[in-house]
Amino acid sequence: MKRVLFIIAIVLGACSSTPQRHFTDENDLREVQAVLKRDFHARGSATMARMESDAVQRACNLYDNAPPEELSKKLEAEQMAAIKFPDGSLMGDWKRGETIAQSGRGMQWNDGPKDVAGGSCYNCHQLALKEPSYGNIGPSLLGFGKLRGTSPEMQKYAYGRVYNSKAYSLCSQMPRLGHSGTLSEQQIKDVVAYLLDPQSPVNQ
Amino acid sequence: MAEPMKIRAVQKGDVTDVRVLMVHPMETGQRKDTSGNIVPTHFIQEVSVRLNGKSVLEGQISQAVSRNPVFSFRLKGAKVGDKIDIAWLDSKGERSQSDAVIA
Amino acid sequence: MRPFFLILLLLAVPPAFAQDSKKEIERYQRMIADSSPAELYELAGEAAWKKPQGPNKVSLERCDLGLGAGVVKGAYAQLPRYFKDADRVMDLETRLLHCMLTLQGRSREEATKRVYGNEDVASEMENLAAYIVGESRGAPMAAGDTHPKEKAAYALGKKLFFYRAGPWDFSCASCHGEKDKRIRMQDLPVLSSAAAGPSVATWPAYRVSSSQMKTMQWRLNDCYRQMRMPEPDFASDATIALALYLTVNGKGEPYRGPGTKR
Amino acid sequence: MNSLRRSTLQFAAALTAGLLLPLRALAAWNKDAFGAKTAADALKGLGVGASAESKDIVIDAPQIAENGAVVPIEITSNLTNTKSIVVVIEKNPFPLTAKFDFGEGALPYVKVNVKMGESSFVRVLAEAGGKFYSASKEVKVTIGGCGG
Repeated sequence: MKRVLFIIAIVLGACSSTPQRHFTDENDLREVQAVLKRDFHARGSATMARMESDAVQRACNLYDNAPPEELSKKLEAEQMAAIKFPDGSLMGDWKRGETIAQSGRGMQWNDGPKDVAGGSCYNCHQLALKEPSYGNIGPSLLGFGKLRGTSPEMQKYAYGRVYNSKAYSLCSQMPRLGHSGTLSEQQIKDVVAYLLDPQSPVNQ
Repeated sequence: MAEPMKIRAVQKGDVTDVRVLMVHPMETGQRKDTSGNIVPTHFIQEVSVRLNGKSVLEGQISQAVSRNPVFSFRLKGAKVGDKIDIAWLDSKGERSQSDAVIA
Repeated sequence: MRPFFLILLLLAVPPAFAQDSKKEIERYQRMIADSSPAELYELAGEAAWKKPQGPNKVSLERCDLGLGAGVVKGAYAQLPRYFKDADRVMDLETRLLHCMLTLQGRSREEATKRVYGNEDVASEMENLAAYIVGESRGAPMAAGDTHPKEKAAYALGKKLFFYRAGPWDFSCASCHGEKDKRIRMQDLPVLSSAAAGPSVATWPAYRVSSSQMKTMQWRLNDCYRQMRMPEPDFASDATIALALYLTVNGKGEPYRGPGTKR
Repeated sequence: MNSLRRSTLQFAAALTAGLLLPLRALAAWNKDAFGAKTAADALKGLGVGASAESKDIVIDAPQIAENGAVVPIEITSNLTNTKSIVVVIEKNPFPLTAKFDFGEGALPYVKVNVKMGESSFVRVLAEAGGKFYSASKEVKVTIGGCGG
C-alpha cells in the first residue's frame, strides 16, 4: 500500500507544477520553422512544401501533444470530415495488406516514383504472431479482427484510423497515411483486411 | 596487388592470439551497385597462416564470410618474436600477403 | 500521447520475450564490436589527416579542433563547442570543413562534393572522423555548454528535437521521447535525457548492414530522411544545434567510438 | 579506402627484406562442396561422413542478430587432435561457409564473421581421430531498423 501512495504522490507532484512547455507561443513555432526552411533543402519527392505546418501540428507542438479538450475535439472533427470513406466493403486483400505492413518505404527522398509505398506498420505495432520483429511504439494489434469482428462499423473504424489517426486522437504518433497521400484507397483496404480478415495471420 | 591486411599477434601464456583484418568486398553476386546493376561475385577463397614459414592453418571460405573479413586464430608452441605470415587468394586470382611479429 | 500520470500508473513491464531478446541483442552488439573492421577507417583517417591537399598543399595537422592547433588527443570529447575564430558553434565535421577551407585553401564546393561515401570507398570526412574520434576513446564527453552561443544552440537543438513536422508529423521525440520503446527490434534511447550518453559515445560508427563508417552528420541526415522531411544542409546550424543538444544530454559518458552497429 | 599507412610500411618492409616467401599452393578451393545448394551435398563434396553430436564442439554465436550481414561465430573444438572444422549455414543459398584445416602449430579454434540470409541453424562439424562430430546453434536474424 505504501508503494502505491508513493506513486500517487509523484503523479500529483508532476501534475501540479506542469513541466515548462517546449514552445512558449505561436511565434516560437514560427522561429523554429524559419530555421528549418533556412537549413534544409528539397531532395527527390521531399519538397520544401513539407515545411508548412497545419493546425494539427501547430496545436500538438504548442501544447506538447496535449492541447485543451475543446481544441482537440474541434480539430479531430475537421480531420474526420476530411476522410473520404469509399462505399461498399472496406476489406481488400489481406495478402497485399501483409506486404504493405512489412514495407517501410514511401515518401522518403530516396523513394523513386516507381517505388510502391508501404505502411511501416511493423515498425510500431505487433500484428501477426509469426513476425517476431515488431515495434512497440503503438499498441499490439495481435488478433485485432478476432477480437473485434468484421462489422461495417469496425471496417470503417479501421479504415479511418489508417487513413487519418489524428481524427481519433489528435496528437497520436501514427502518421496520417491516407491524408498524406502515402497509401492509396486500395492499399488501405488491403491493410484493413490484414487487420480484420479471419484468414489473415493477424487473427490466427 | 590488394590492400594489405592488419594483423595483431599477441602471446598469452603458451597460446598466441592472432587477429587479422582483411580488406575485401566479398561480393556474393546478389548486390546491386548505386546505379542498379549487379556486382559480380568476387570473394576470398583460400587463406593460409604460417608460423616461421611453416603452414599451421589452411582455410577455404565462401562468399558467406562478411565483407572486410575479420578472423581470429590461436597458435601453440610459438613465442614472442616469432614471425606469422598470412596469405589469401580470391576468386579472381588476386593475392595478398602480410606478416607480423608476435608481441 | 496519454497524459503523463496515466503512464506512471500503468508502469507497463515489457513482456518476457522482449526482455531476454533485449539481452541477446546487447550480446550481439558486443560481439560485432569485438571483431569490427572500424580500425581500417581509423588508419585511413590518420593518413588523410597528414596528407597535404588543396591549393596551399597543406595537411590538416595544424587544424585547431578546440584544444590547440594539431591537438587530436581528447579533442572530439569536447565537441561540439564555440570557436572564437569563426564566432560559431561547430561540430567535428563542420570544424574539419573550416580547416579545409582556411588552411588548405579548398573551395567549399569541392570539400563538400562527397561527404558521404559508399561501401566501396569511404569519404574523406568519414575516414577523418573515424581517426579523430578514436583519439578521444576513454575521455568523458563534455560538449560546450557555457558560452552564450552554446546555450543558444542547445535551446535551438531542444526545440528542433520536439518540433513535429512533415507529411508524417514526426519529431525526433516521436521515436526517441519515451522509455522502453522500439522500432521493430531496434531499441530507441530517450535522447532528450542522459540516456543519450551511450548513443553519442558510439557515433560515428561502422554500420555492418551497409559496411560503411557513418558520421554524426549522416546520422541526423538519415533520421530526417526516415521522418519524411526534406534534406538537412551538411554542417548547418540546425544539425550542429541538434548534435550539441544530444551530446550535452549525454555529458560525462566516456567516449568509446568509433562504434560498431547493426 | 586510400592507402593504410602503417600496414603499407609493414608490407613494404617485408618486401625489401626479401622475407616474403613465395606463395606455396594454398589448399585447393573445393569447388563442388562450396557450390552445393544443400548442406548434405556440401558435406558429401567434402567427404564428410555421418557425424555424432558432441558437446566438445563449442559454438559461441548470438541467439539474435540485428542484421544478417555480420554474424560473429566463435568455434572451439575440445575433441583431442581435431584435424579440421567445417562451418555450414543451412538456410544460406550455398550452405558451406568455411573449412579450416589445423596443422601442428594451431589450436582447433576460429572466430569469423559470416553472412546469414535468414534465421537458420549454424552447424559445425569437426574431424578428430578419423571420426566426424557435429554441433549446431540457431541464430535468429531480425530486421533492426525502420525497414525503409
